[in-house]
Amino acid sequence: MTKNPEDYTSKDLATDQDVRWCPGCGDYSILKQMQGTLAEAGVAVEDTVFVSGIGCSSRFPYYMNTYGIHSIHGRATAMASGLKAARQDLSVWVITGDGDSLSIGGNHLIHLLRRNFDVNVVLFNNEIYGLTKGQYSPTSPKGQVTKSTPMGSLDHPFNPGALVMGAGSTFVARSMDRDPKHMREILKAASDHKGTSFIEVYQNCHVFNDGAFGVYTDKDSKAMTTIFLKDGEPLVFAGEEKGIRLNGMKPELVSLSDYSKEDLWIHDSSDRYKALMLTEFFDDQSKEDALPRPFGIIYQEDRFRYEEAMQDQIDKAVEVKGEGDLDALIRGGHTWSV
Amino acid sequence: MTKNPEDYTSKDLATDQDVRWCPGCGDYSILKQMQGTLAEAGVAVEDTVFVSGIGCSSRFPYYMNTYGIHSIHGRATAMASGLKAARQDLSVWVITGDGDSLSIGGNHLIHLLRRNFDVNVVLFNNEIYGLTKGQYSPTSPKGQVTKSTPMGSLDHPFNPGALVMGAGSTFVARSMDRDPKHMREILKAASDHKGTSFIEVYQNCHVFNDGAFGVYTDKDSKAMTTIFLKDGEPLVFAGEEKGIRLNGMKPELVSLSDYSKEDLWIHDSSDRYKALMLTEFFDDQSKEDALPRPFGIIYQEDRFRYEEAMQDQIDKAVEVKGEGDLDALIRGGHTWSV
Amino acid sequence: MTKTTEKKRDVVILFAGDSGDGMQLTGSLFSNTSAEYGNDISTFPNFPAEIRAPQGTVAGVSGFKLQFASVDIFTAGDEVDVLVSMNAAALKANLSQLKRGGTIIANTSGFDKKNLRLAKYGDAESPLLDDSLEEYRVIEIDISKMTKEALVDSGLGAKEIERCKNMFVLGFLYWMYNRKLENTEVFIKNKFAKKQQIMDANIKALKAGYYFGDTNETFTSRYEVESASLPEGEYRSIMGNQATALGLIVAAKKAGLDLFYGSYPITPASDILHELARHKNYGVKTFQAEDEIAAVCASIGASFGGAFGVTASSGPGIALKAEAIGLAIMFELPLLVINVQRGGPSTGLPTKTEQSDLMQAIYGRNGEAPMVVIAPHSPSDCFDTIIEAARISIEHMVPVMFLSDGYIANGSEPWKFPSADDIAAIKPKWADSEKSMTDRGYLPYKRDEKLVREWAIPGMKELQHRIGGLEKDDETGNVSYDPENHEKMVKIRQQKVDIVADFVPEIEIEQGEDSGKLLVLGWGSTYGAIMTAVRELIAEGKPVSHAHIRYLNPFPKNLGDVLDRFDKVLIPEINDRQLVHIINSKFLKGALPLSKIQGMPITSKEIREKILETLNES
Amino acid sequence: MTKTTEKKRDVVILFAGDSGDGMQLTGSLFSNTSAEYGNDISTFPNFPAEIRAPQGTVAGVSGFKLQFASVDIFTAGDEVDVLVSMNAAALKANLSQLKRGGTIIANTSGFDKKNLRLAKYGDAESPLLDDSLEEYRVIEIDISKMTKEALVDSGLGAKEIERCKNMFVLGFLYWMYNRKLENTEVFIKNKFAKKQQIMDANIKALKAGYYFGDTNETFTSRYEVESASLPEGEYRSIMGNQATALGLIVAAKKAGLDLFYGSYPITPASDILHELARHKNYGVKTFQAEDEIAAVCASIGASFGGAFGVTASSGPGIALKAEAIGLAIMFELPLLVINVQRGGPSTGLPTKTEQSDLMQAIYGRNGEAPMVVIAPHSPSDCFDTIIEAARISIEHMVPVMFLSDGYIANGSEPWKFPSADDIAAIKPKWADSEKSMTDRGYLPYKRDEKLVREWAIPGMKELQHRIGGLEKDDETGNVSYDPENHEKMVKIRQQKVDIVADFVPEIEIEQGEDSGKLLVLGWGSTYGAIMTAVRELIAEGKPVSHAHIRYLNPFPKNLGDVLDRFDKVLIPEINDRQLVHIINSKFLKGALPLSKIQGMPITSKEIREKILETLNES
Ligand SMILES: Cc1ncc(C[n+]2csc(CCOP(=O)(O)OP(=O)(O)O)c2C)c(N)n1
Ligand SMILES: Cc1ncc(C[n+]2csc(CCOP(=O)(O)OP(=O)(O)O)c2C)c(N)n1
Ligand code: SF4
Ligand code: SF4
Ligand SMILES: [Mg+2]
Ligand SMILES: [Mg+2]
Repeated sequence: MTKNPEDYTSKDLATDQDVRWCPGCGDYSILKQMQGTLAEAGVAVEDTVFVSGIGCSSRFPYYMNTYGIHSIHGRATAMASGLKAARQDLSVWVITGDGDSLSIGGNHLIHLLRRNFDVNVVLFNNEIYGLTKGQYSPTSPKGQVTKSTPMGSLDHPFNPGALVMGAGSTFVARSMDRDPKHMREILKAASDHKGTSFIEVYQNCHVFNDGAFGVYTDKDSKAMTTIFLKDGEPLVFAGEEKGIRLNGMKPELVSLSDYSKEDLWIHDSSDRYKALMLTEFFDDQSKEDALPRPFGIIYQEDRFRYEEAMQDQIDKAVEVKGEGDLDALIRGGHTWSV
Repeated sequence: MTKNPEDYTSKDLATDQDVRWCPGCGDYSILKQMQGTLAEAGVAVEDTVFVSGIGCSSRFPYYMNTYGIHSIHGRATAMASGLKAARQDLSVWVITGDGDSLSIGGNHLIHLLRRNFDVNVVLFNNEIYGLTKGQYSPTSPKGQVTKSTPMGSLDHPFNPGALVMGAGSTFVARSMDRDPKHMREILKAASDHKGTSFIEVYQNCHVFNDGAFGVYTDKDSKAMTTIFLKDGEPLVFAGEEKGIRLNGMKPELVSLSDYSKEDLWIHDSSDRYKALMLTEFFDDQSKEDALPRPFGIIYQEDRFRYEEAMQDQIDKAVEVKGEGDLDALIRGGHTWSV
Repeated sequence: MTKTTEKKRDVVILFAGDSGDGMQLTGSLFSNTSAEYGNDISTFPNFPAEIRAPQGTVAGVSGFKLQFASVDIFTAGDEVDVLVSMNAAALKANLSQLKRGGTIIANTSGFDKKNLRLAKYGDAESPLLDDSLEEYRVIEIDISKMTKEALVDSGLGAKEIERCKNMFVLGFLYWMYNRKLENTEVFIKNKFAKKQQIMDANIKALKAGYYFGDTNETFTSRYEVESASLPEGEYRSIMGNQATALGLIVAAKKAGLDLFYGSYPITPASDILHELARHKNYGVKTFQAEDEIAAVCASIGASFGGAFGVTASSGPGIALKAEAIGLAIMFELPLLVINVQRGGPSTGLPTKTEQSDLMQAIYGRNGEAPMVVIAPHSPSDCFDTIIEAARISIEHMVPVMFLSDGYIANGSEPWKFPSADDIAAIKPKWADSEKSMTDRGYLPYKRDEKLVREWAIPGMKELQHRIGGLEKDDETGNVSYDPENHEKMVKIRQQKVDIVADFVPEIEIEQGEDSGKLLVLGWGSTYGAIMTAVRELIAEGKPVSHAHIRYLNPFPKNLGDVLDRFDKVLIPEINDRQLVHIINSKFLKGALPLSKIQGMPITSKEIREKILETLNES
Repeated sequence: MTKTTEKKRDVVILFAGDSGDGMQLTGSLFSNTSAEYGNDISTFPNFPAEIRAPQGTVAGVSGFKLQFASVDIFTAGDEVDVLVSMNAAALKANLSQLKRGGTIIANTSGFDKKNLRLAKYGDAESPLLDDSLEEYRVIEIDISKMTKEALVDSGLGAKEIERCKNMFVLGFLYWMYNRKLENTEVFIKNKFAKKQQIMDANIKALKAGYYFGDTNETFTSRYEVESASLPEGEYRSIMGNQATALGLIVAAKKAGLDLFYGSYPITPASDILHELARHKNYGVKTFQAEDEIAAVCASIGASFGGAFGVTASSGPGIALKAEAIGLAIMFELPLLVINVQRGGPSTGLPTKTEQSDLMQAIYGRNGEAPMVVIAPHSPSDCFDTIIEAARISIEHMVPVMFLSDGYIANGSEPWKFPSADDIAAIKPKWADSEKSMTDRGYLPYKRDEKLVREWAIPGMKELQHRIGGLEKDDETGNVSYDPENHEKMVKIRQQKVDIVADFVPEIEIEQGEDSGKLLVLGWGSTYGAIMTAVRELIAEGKPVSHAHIRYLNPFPKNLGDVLDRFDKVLIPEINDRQLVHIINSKFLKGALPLSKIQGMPITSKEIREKILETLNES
């Protein structure tokens, strides 16, 4: 019996497959929030497609009772582009890891973003290659000791927010596995955004990189290291004790005992310059005076979608030349008889 | 007879191969400036390697009397990474096109930049695929009519400066084929920079995209559309009649009859926020109030080079464990006798 | 002085000049007129590798070869009867192709000092002046000057006038071969509809060339090639890539599917993209991807969504697609991969033709990843063959590789085109929300007797399922690490390909007896040359036959039988014995190779000689 | 009650449990002790596909099989003598491998309701309680409980104590096979040097297991496997990937080159990267690239710079490297490409073994792009073979593909390692600024009689040159579109590969007569199983011989002759007849296949049966 999307519960989004992540893996939480979000989204399960690459995170589609593609390493974004171009009517989600999307799949990601297909990309960033058992990834901090870097990694890591801003992303957000409520909000906003939504989720790999985001997720440190962005609201954190203000072109960490909220930077996700600056809040939190890490919607812009522009051209061609006639096509312009 | 690098003239940098670009192609000018720059750089021709991908621009190495690799489409940056890792002592240049480096080769480019190998990347941007006879490229403006897009291209183009800033580039500059003097300055600065230098050169494809950069290179319009950056100097253009000032977080186009130079934005290529903003000067020049396009060194930063860090680890390993002994290696930790 | 007219059965003309000289256009126009005249024609353009190599050099020479005849022909000809040389380099590059006693039409202003030097002729030694061309008939015309004179009042600048000189040559050749100018005049008028001056100038130059032949005393002989006895019907001229593009559109419509074409430009495949992009009013979606991997993946994504996903490239790009093609084989979805082969390996000879990607097509993937491989044998045959490829891919839910090559892609020939109604419908095996449901839920990998699974696409209620590149459990499609299941699935994927042989025609002998001493077995673009050589030899009473393989994987069911009926099998290929290896492996046959790996088609003469040699040996 | 000790020639133990149960470590420790004891050993780990599949399920079972013997052996054995089952799923997954009458050691607490359900046994029907295990000897021990009891005073938490249960089992097996604990104690002491409590607990659990066997009345029989008569010498235990890594370091040093290893992680090749990264003090440069294409390109770049460029991957990654390998073939530079094969196609069965990338290795590139292909046949043989591969690549200036597989890569065996001095130097053919100069300047593609060009690298004065993927003029290396030159170069690249056959050993018969009824021809990891089967049958007087191909392209020069000396040739492969196809194509031989495509090694039993069947047919 087909259920009405309005009547979905989380369960309707789940499959009968055993979920095979390690106990303690952050992926579970994301799965749960996704199922919850989609249960409320009002889109039929048969009109939804999850596309992933290869990695622990990329197992995700098997657990969603929608259509799904578990593709090859790094290519989910490319595959989703074709799918969306062919089928504007579908709700398309891309699930990917930091290796899948930023290492082997980096190129397809940035091209998807500039083309602005209306798909939602959820990047599970655990700063490690989980599935291949623990090599460093393009987001691993320099010096990280992993199987492939016993003396510490040598790569300056990507700042994913900065990279996708540079690539022309129209929706940039960050969330974390340990904050289900926030994650749900963000997933919802991404699903509502028309154009490519890019969501980076800090996800704990319990086995190979446990605690990589501890400073942001642990109760003790979270207040001081994270700032949750809300449009129209000032950048305050640390239990309203601290804030960020703009001193000319420089963000400045201030105490709310010295400044009032009105003096602070007011978040405006439509302001490109500010968004660029926010993605630069990327300090190592052990640094004195580190700026807190922003979570929430950093940037959002409305720009034409590739698939719509593509359909427009087709419609226009039909309008101008008329619906194509096969015999005319085969004959071409010039014929002769024998 | 081997010549002393100090005694080089441009001719010493040229090969006996016929140069095979179309008459009128902007590539000739870049070649000439490169030969001139290297003649003065004091580096021996045998210690210099040019690496390219595939494209008209990628024919470049054949015309440089250095070592050279004409590789495969999009992979010059990857090839140069290995070469530089293996041979720190060499001066390595990458020559690439907008298709070669931003379409098929996009991923290797951004990874090269974050790793900051000490190589110089010169991107010949002609906003078209030249060698394959005229399809649009990732830098072609939306709506461009080309062989593959008879109704106009649908892709929102990359802003190369923004993309490479987002990827963690440590040297970002822009120049043009029609300004030999400026190009020479920039090539020289790139060659001096330690780390990956990224230089975008606006290059005219005479055959398939003639005049794409006309507004920037033509005498008539150039003054109003271009701004030449110099560290420590204010952003003035239009024959010192106009300038850019910072109004809070927003760049503002002002007339020097209203403002003095002291009020203007002073260029500081070490300021990351300003550089991010400068790369956003990417307006279509037909727009009213378009910001002029910046040329020169937009951003420069000193960051560790991958190949040096790699060598440091080797040196450290030798220091700690001693130079490797083959017999010890083969025996391993645990043996027994029969 | 009366001019004589001599009848000829067939003539091969090679228009050669600098890339800027417009030889491609000149050649096409001559072909069109000849076709219209009822000749059978076959053309072969030969571009320089550079966009515009330095003017006047051998590297910069662009050529267009065409054969037209009063009998049916299959190639653009081996030896050239008339070589048009717009400059010294054009002569130098092509003289070796000219028949003994053939005609050279030389543009004398292209043989000045500068041009001679650029063509690397010895110091100021012009071949027009020494006796090196003794064996040929040389017609010297200062084409540049004549054109200039003709257009002195045209109002055009020197450069524009210079550009009309190809029309002068064309006019002259029309005179030589007794052709009317009409057809070309119409073309010029359409092309320059908005540029009256240029239109007029081109027509004037064309006529000037014609009249020059007509009036000039030196030229005493004209030729006539009568119309061929082609089957009656309506014809058009078609190039291989064009036929491929049209076939794709037709196949998609015949299947009721949207065509999605994901591709990354590469010579010589790009023209398919260009052609398709012009037909958006047929609902065609073309996607120029960021690279070949993205192109094939986007096409797979589109197929998953229920479109007909097609991707194309040439050798290097096909290499990049290999991993994703493997995935499509696991998915068991329709996917058409077009390889317009060019000279390899690596970047190789991008503007030259070769058949050297056959092994790659059949074996070039990791694991046991069999796919259907099919090759057209002439420009117009691309149309039928691509529709066949589409039919197999869609009806059997398998990826198919279509192996064209540069020769076919850029060559053209008259085509007695079909009407759309004559083309059979293609029937996707759609799943159905109700009928496809089983007690065990929906089973995406359940198969029919052809081993074909159903195509369930997003939007179909209740049929949600997930597919991936990991090994799948039979029927459910769930990930399975079960050893026996793996073996079963590997074999099923192989059988799915093998079974296609039950649904395609058996191979037939094209010419010659059904059994005998020697079978010449070809595939792809060698068709014309083999046809020509074998036809001649049969006429001479030699015991030789010809068969041509369109279905390279799986082979036609009767191929082994056919081979067994001949003492010897000779396989001409533009590669290093690739089909020979496969035939020998499958049939333990000891087939003989005729390999030519020069970036050029094998000529019928070469095939003829090899056949004779082989017959003599036995 | 006295305990009896029974002598055994060989024993196969399979340690199986949940991925968290530490079975891999347990197995390795038992192997090391047995090796030290003088047994020949062979091991084969079998990981679950997931990092940590749900506990208690069949998908989560991790196994480690080892054979140890008093004779020399070549595989980890077919049928298992002792199956250690830490839980119900472990039993379920592996019971089919257990010999009739074999022993099951079952951890009873792993057979509780929850575990039975997770293992998908019928409702609460425990195999330990019904009579389904009648045919076997079942030893039930509540290992968890015993361990807990032994460690009650250890000061450790419940979880940590639970983790020691593998040591209890190990101790028990040491008792069963009459082994000393010493070796393992030393290991534990080193491993937990800084965690005294854990060290003590592990040793205690180990001893508890031993004493449990020693004192418990139920266990009356012990077994003894005497030391094998291996050749005298010093031995170590080595895994295939490890041997590969060490061989690379040695080869580079022997050639006087820096080793540059560019790679992207992929199962089962990653461990080579991990191993190499540990040896930076040997000057090894490891580069984890952004993808496989970057990895191979970086390695080519390094080779151009004068380093020894090596890259590795498994099937899907090798597919991605194909285009760049073609370039390296054009460059004629040293490049070693390692493929540690796994189950395919596509992502396939990443943690399982297969030999299905042979065709890809030989044919998987566009154009005529021949390369040398070479395969090791056992873990320790990786060392010799990779050095051979390096030698060919460096001395012949050709890319070489090294085809290992998951079975070899993760398997281990005792290795009578050589001394570094015994390994011959590798001699790069360096160019020289003065000697290499000619009248026509420097000619980078000038060749010697082996067709090898010199290696001129940046920094060498006067030898600047530029190379690319476009076809090259013979000698100068400049871009050339000349048709005949292309054919010449295609043939030279083929001959360069063919000529390697002159510099490698001819193939020898491993066992059996030099001619006769049946030759079993193998390649790669089937070696051990074939050796075992053929040895047995020869002992039984059957007319069968064994030869093993290390050099797959080019084949050893005498291979055709060897094949001709046998009536029949049987080729066992873990793929669908790939070598069979090549052999049949080259030698028109009609070789017989024995294919097993289950992601698992072929067993000697399967080979034995096929041999008997084949002999009976004749
Ligand atoms: C072409 C190819 N290269 C490499 C691999 C091996 N591989 C699988 S997943 C993976 C990286 C996983 O890391 P990430 O994307 O961060 O996902 P995670 O497992 O951390 O969720 C790699 C290297 C592969 N499957 N295919
Ligand atoms: C793998 C592969 N794909 C495609 C091509 C075809 N190709 C060659 S150059 C090129 C693009 C050229 O554009 P660009 O990089 O901008 O260089 P330009 O010619 O404009 O200088 C393409 C698509 C190729 N050679 N190899
Ligand atoms: S390895 Fe890490 S990312 Fe993968 S399932 Fe386990 S905890 Fe999660
Ligand atoms: S096609 Fe364009 S880019 Fe290429 S050589 Fe000609 S003018 Fe230059
Ligand atoms: Mg990850
Ligand atoms: Mg370009």
